[in-house]
Amino acid sequence: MLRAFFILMMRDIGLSYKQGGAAGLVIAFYAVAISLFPFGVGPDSAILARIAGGVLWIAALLSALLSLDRLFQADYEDGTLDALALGPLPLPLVVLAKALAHWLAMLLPLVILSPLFGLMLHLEAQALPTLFLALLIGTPALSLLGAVAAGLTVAVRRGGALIALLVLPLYIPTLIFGVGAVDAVDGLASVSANLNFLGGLSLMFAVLGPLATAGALRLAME
Amino acid sequence: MGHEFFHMGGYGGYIWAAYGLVFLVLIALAWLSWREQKINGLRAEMLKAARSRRRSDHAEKDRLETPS
Amino acid sequence: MDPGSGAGVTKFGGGADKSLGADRSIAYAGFMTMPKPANGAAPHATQPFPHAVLAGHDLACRRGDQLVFHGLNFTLEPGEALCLYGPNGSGKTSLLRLLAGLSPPFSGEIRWNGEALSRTPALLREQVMFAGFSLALKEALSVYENLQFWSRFLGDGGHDQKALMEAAINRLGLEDLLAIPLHALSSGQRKRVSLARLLLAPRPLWLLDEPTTALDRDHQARLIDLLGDHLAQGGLAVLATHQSLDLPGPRLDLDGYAPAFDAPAFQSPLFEDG
Amino acid sequence: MHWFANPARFVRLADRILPVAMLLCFGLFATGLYWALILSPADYQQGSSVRIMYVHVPSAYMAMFCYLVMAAAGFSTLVWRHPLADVAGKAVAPIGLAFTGLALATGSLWGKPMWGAWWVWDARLTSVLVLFFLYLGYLAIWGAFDDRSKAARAAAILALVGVINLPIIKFSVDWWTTLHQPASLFRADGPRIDPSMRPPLYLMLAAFQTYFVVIFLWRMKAGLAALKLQALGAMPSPKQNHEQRHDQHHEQNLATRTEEAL
Repeated sequence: MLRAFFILMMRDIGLSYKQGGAAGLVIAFYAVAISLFPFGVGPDSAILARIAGGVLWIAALLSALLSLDRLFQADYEDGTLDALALGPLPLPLVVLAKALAHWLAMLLPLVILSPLFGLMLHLEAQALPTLFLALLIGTPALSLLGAVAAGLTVAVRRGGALIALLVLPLYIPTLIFGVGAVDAVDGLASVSANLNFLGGLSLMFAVLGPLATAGALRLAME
Repeated sequence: MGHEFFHMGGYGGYIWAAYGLVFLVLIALAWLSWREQKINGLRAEMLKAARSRRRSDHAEKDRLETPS
Repeated sequence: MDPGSGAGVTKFGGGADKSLGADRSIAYAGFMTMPKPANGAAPHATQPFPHAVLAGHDLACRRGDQLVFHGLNFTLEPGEALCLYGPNGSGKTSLLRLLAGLSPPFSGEIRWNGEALSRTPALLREQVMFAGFSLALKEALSVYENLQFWSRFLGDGGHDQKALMEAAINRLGLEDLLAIPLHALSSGQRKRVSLARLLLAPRPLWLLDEPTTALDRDHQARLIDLLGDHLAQGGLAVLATHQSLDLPGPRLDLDGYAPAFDAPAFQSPLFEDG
Repeated sequence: MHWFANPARFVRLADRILPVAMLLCFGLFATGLYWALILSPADYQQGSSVRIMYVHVPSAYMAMFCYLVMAAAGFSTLVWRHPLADVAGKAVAPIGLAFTGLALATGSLWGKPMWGAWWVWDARLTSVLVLFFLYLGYLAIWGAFDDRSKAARAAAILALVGVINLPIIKFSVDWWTTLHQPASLFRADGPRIDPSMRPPLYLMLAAFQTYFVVIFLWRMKAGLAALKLQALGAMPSPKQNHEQRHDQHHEQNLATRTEEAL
């Protein structure tokens, strides 16, 4: 069982770096989206430093959103989803494997690059480790919750736009605690409280997300 | 009393805007819902009546065709 | 490429030696040399499947608001293949999906060894191999990578997993296509790769949706041969097809089960006017 | 729940409840409005603009109430696969959306005179804003599927995921507002409600509640009739001969003509 989980996850990671996959595009989008803000807000480093946490998190949210609609759609269209549902792995675990593959392939690179972009936005140096840690703990929730919306819209024509409407309101707690952790570095609030909430959210969605997504996929395969 | 009622201590504009909007929306929603259930109800009755009438026609037709 | 030493189309394969060109070791672009199987016969040919009966009682299927068929009954014994015939849209694919447990029947019951599928949805999960119209293969991957994924995903990691895959490649004559990415293959070749998936893990019930389409005469013969072997081992198969396949087992024309105007199955309790 | 199960029985029950509920609704609105607009004193601090509270608080309350009803309908759709629950989910969503919109509008109309801003990022108002997006998502899912029973179950899944997240969103928004507004203008539990203001507020709440019952029952009847219509209308089958198909067609335009007549 665990073997099948790991094999499916590795296949998905491999696929997202193949020419059809979008991993490279998502990372490029993250970079471009972040560098747009200075043009909009102005190059003044004081302003940029203040909003850096928010910019980095919102860019991560949008990057996750970008890659969600192909999460199940590709497998649904070429019949792989039916075969996976009849495989040794129960459907919620198939969903968990694919969501983790999405996180590893698409979001982990962003987390690793984020300190670099933090510097670009004049984020003060001692906030960078917290930024990295917050993104590391918080972004799995983006994949796991995003999988629910992807599952719901898999059988829907042009479901991509619908995913944003379904999932962004649900991303708000992750965004608040994520940016809260980065902003809390200046001592006003406690960093660890925010990080605990972030971790709690990711763990909760790791359990609830796949159950809801499995239900949605079963619906689509009916 | 009338003048004060509408003036509402200077906030009349906001108060009446709020109450007006609320009741406008509530009444619109009520009318739409009432109309929808009326129409659907009528159409369902119509369809059911027509269907049972036609089924009885079939029964009638079958009875006539069978050689007595 | 010689079609192998199998003598023409044998209906009842019996576990006889089916070494289709097994003696040739496969050099595959220097990437990997597949070992020659020791006894030449496909390894899974030896262990017969446990006895299992598939039955459908008064099955009805709904697509959108339309009833596709209703009042359908059948029983399938081990070693038999149920061939489904009927015009397009008569519900052949829908019935296959019902049997695979992918979608629930509108009414009626599917029993596997007497046990109802609706009560334990996962009952058939490791018993079924479903080859639907879409082939469950990834265009970006090569034939070998596709088969390797399914072999390792479906298999239990045992030592015979490698041999099963090698036998599958032999039976469908894919030796020379292994390195080619799927998008470069013809639909016939892709169909053969999808059919090779059936052999990657021993599963008693095969559900095949028009398996013979896009196959040339030679490979259709191989498919019949393959099915014969599977049935000979006590396996079961349900095929949706337009060709009359010479396989043991019942035939079912779905056109006879389309609902009349006031199909009883449709009068769900929802509308009795209490 | 089972006795309730048969739609025809539900419609008969609804027809018995409706007149009583409508009467009650008018009565409550009449007394509530009279009390709220005339009898109750202006707040010494906010002046008369506090009267907007008598419509703002009930709207916000009903917005949340409708979402909980939607989640309950979703739960029974998924667990008991009940057609009545599908119709209920679809019936209550527009009502909830309307109440959420009203809560936001009245909140803004209340904020402007008191704090000079049309929109205040206060904890409760922000939560209602997020609730508004959740409703939009729910209705968008209903619109996205053409098969009715799939749409109902997909929407049910979304409603359940939403209702689980609601307290988390509420908590995170409160956390976020207290963080950025140490002295919250709009205290978390709302402006101090003077005892003399309670009766009209409760009356207005009751009025909104009975209004909900009336509209919900109407929309349920409409939904059930639509379901029956679809089932009766969708009876043609390949076996049907030409003559039956002609009748079918005749009935269809008979029905549409009645719709114009209304």
